Parts: sequence; C-alpha cells; structure tokens
Amino acid sequence: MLDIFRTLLWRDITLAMRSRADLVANLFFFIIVVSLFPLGIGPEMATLRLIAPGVVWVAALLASMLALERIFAADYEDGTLEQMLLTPQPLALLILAKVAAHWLVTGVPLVLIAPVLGLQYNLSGEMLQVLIVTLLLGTPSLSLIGAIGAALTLGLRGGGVLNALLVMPLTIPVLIFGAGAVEATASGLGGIGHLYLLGAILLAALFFAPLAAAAALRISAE
Amino acid sequence: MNSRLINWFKLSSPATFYPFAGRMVPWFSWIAIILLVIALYLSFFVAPTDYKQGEGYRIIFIHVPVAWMSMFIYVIMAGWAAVGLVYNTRLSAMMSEALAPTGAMFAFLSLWTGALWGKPMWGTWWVWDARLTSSLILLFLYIGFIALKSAIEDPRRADRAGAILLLVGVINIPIIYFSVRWWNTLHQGATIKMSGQTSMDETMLIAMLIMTFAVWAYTIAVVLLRVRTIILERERDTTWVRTLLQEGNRR
Amino acid sequence: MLEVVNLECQRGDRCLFSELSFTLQRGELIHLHGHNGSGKTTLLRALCGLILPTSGEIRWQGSAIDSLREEFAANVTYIGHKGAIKGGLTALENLQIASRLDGFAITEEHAWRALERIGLRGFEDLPTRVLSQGQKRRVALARLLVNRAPLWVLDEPFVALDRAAVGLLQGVIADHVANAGMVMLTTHQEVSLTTGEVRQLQLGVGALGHA
Amino acid sequence: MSEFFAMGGYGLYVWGSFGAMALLMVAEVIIVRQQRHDMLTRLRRMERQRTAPPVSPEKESGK
Repeated sequence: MLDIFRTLLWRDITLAMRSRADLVANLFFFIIVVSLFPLGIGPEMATLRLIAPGVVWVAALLASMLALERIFAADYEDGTLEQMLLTPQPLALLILAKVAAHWLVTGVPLVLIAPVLGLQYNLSGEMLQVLIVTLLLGTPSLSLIGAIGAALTLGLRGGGVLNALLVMPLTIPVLIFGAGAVEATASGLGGIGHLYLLGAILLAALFFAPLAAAAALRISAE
Repeated sequence: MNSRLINWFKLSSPATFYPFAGRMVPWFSWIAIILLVIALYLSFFVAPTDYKQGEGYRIIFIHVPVAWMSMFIYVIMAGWAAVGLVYNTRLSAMMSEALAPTGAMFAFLSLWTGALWGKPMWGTWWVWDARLTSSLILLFLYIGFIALKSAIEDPRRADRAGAILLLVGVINIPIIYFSVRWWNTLHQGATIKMSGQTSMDETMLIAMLIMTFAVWAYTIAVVLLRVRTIILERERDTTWVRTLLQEGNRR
Repeated sequence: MLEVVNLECQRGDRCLFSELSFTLQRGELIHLHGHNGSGKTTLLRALCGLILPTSGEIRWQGSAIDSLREEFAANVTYIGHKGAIKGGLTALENLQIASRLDGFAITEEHAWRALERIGLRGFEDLPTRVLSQGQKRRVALARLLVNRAPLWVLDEPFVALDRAAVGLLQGVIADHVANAGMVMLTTHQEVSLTTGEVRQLQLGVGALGHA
Repeated sequence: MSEFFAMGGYGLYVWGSFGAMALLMVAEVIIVRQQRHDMLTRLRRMERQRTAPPVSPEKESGK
C-alpha cells in the first residue's frame, strides 16, 4: 500500500523536476500578484501592513488554482490515468499521492517565498511566522479541494476557469481562517483559534477530498 | 413489498413520472397563486407599520422566504444527487438540473432584496453581513453547478459530475456559513443584525410563513414543468416519447 | 473466468451494442471484430471497468466487477490506444513504475532484460519522448513481459509495430494463453495460437451482438 | 391610494423588491413554457421526418 504511494509520489516529483517551466511560472505568478498590490494601493506602510495577510492569501489561492488544472490533464492525455484506475490499490490513495506531490512542488515554494514578500509589506517577525504556519496548514487543503474540481473538469474546454469557479466557494473558509489568523495576531487577539480550525479543515479535506476526487475521476475518465 | 413502495419505485421511471408531473403542475400553480395573494394582502394591509423602519421593513416578507428557499432548494438538489448516484436513476439527475435555475434565481433575489432593504437602513447598497455574504457564495455554487453541467456534452457524465459537485457543495454549506458569520462578527461585531431587531409581531410571522408556502408551491410547479421538458429531450429516442410525439403530429 | 450477460453500451445517445453475452475461460483468446465505430473500444473498456455499461452485467469468478473493483483490477491488464507511458521518464523508469502500479514490483535487472527482449536494446535509459512511435509502443507492451495478471485486454496491440515486433508479440500472447491466461483483443491482423483455436466475436451487424 | 404607493417614503425600495420578485417569477414561467413549446415543436418535426416516407429516390434503410 505505502509502496505504491511512494512510487507515484516519486514519479510525479521527478516529472515536475524535469520540466521546471511550469513550476517557476507558478511561483512567479504568486510573486507578481503579491508585488503588484503596493503599486496599486500606494507605498505607505500602515495600509500595506493591514492588507498584507489578505493579499498574500488570495495570491496563494489563485496560484494553487492555476497550478491545479494540470494535475490530472497530463495523465489523461498520455493514458497513465487509465492505468491508475486499474491498479489494485484504492484510487483515493493514488490521488492523495498525486496531490501530495503537487503540493510539495507548488505549495511549499509559495510558503518559502511568502516571508520574503512579507517584507514588502513591513510585516513584523511574529506576523510572518504566523503567515508561514497558516500557509503550511492551508495550502494542502487548497490543493486537495482543487483536486476535486480538476477531476470534475477533466478534459473540458475552459477547464481552468471552470475549475476555479467550482472550487472558489469551497476554499473560502480556508481563506478566511488563513488571513484571519495573521490579522488576529497583529491585533493582539492571538490566532491560535484560527490555526485549530485550519487544522480541522485540513484533516477533513485529507479524508474526504480524495474520495470525492476518485469518484469524479472515474466518471471523467470514461 | 407493499404497494406504496412499488409505485414509488415505478414513479422514478421518466415514462410514468412525465404524466404524473403534468397533472401536478396546474394544482401547484393554483395553490401558489392563492397563497401569494393572501401573503401579499397580509404583508401590506394587515401587518402593522414598524415603529423604527416605517414601511421599509415590509421587504422582509419576501427577503426571508426567498433566502430560505434558495438554501433549501440547494439541499433538495443535493438529495436528488445522492439518490441519483446510489440508485443510478436518471430521473433524479434531471430533477437536480430542473431545480438549479430556480434556486439560482432565488439566491439572486435574496441578494437583491437584501441590498434594497439595506440601502434605507444603512445607507449602502451592499453590506458584508454574514447572511448576505453567504447568499452570494450560494449563488456562486449555483452558477458553478450550472456551468459544469453545460460544459459537459455527454448527459450521463454531466449528471454524475453534477451530482458529486452538489454533494461536495452541500457538505461545505455549513462550514462556509459558519466561517462567514465568524468572519463577520470578528470584523464588525454584532452591531448590524439583519432581521432580529424588529420584534416579530404575530401577523408578520404568519405573512412570512404563507409567503414561504406560496414560494414553495411556485417552485414545485415551475420545476415540474421544466423537468418535463428535460425528460422529453433526454428520452426523445424512447418509444413512449415517439408515440407521444406522433399523437401530437396527428392532432 | 470472465462472464458477460446481455451487456448494453451507449455512446452519447447512440446504442452501440445490446444483448451481448459471452464468456471467456482460462486458456482462451477472443478476437473481437467490428467496423469502425461499432463499439469495440467501448466494449473492451467496459470489460476492464473503465466504463459503466448502460445495462447488463460483467462478472469475474462469479461476482460483479464493480463490487470487486480493486480485486478485479489486480487481475486485469489493459493496453489501449494511448501508450500509458510518460514522455519525461526513461523506458526503464516507465516499465518499473508501471509494473509496480500493477502490483508486480520488478528488479531493475529484470526490467533491463524485458526491454532488451522487446527490442529496445540501447534505448533503455532515454526519455521516451525522444523514441519513435513504434519504440514507444514497444515500451508500453514491455509490461506484458513482466506481468502476471491472468486477463489481458488489448486494444489494437499490433499497431505501429514492425514485423519483428508483431511476431514477438504474437509469441508472447500465445505463451500467455498456453499457460492458462485469458486474452481479449482487437486487431486487423491474423492471430494464431499454439494451443486451441481463436474464438471470434463480431460486433455491429453480425452473429452475436446486434446493433 | 398614492400614499399606499409612497410606502412612507420607502416606495422605491419596497416596490423595487416586490417588483423584481414578481418580474423574475413571471419571466421564469414564460421562459419555461416557451422552452417546452420549442422542444415539442422541434421533436415533432424530427419525428415527422423520421416516419414520413422518404421523398428522395435512394431508399433510406429504416432502423
């Protein structure tokens, strides 16, 4: 059981490493979106500090949605997806492996670059720490929920936008608690409650999302 | 098996459901019209003027029933989706598809009436109140469902994909509602309450309930009418539809 | 033993075939015939459980395949039009991953031998996207050399292969059927067996299934 | 009667809401009935073509 999880994880990571193009593109999308806001809103630090959590979080959400569209499409086109449906292992486990690989390759770079971008917004050390923790807890949920949308919209014209439309309402709680945690620490309320909720959503997503995505994949790959 | 179970199962086949729905539509239409008239009469002529908001508060008599209805229809759609996935009956997916536009309309209406009610009270068309925001998100869920269904050509895949989206969506509704309400109270505090402060006078409650039943009857009538069209299109190659059409041609 | 009982499949709203029933025992091969668009690929994919038929049932060892799901999948190997190989990976990596996903992990040395036998000597560690179409097909078919699933479902396996590869594949299939394997395939070539005779199944207007 | 429409100064908002609701509900009924009518005529035309004797010389093989 675990052997197959590791195999697929290793396969997707090596594939992603060998074609770095869309990795880098995804990271730069995040950087560009975050860096544009100060140009749009103005340089004084007080407002920037206020909007920083929301901006970083919305950019993270958009970046992961953008990257998710390709998660099943490549396998669908070259036929490996069919073979995944025909393995003696539960499909949900394979999807978990693919989402884990996808998160490691796209989600983690966002988390690593976020503090650097946070400096643009003059975030305090403590706020940066909480920002990283919320992103670490939140981006996997975004990938998991996005995987359901990607499975549903597999092979459809305009799949990317449709995927974002389907999945956006479902990711709102993650966005609210993610950005909220950083803001709460800034205002001294303490963001610990938010982090628990983010953790709860992550656990729920870890269990339900692969099952839903598996059902959706069986239908889309028909 | 007792007879009730048998005819319930028989009813689930489009061929028997089509005439049944046809008979129900006029009934529910009349019920809807009558209840609507009563509710309107109560809302305008019986319910007293509110001491603080004057006549403006009467919008509540449609805002609340419509908001309930938009949420309730989504849950019913998810119910039909579950039945469709478990029993693999084609009719249930058609019901979800027929309910979607009406649900989306009510979600939009609850936003529209909410905004028109908010303007005189707080001076702005849009207020990030927990309920209004949740209605907005619910509208996105409806639009997502309709967009997914229309993006897929093969009806079978569209039905099952739509059903999964509905089930995933309905599990998320409480979470979304909780997080939005929680987010709202954190930022603005509980100062702005949508409908709480007008004490619920006896006649107001009755007017609202009757309006809700009227909207319910309306929904059933419109949805049954729409589902008949969907059944015709989906089953156009079956013998019963073709005989039906031939009778139409001969007349 | 695979058993199909009045199976019906639709593509969009067109009924491809209906009332289709047959069984496939161990040590047998069925050669599926039918004009283009008669539903050959749909039937093969339905047999593997990739497609949900409109009606009828497919049973493996007596129980329906959609209740067995993973257990049934362990016994099936499906090779379709798409090669199911990753362009970014080498032939060696592709074969090892494919067999591990099928549940038969193989050593690297075993994989080298299989690739050599299928005629890919010298191309084993090149990314498959640089290989020719025929070579890619060979990488996809190399799985059959290392595979132990009893039921093989092959959709046009000989396409894009040169004569040597076709001969080799014919031999592999014949050996599989000889030691109690089961094969169902579609091809426009002649199929010969060393043991027993090839059963024919016609789709579209024909003996068994009718439009 | 006019003070009824004035709605204590909130006329715009009250009739804006009730009007929108009435408009949308009536529109929906009309659209659904129209869809049904179009569907029936389209399917009946297809049915007529299918069962009518072929006019063109080459024999259409009936299913």
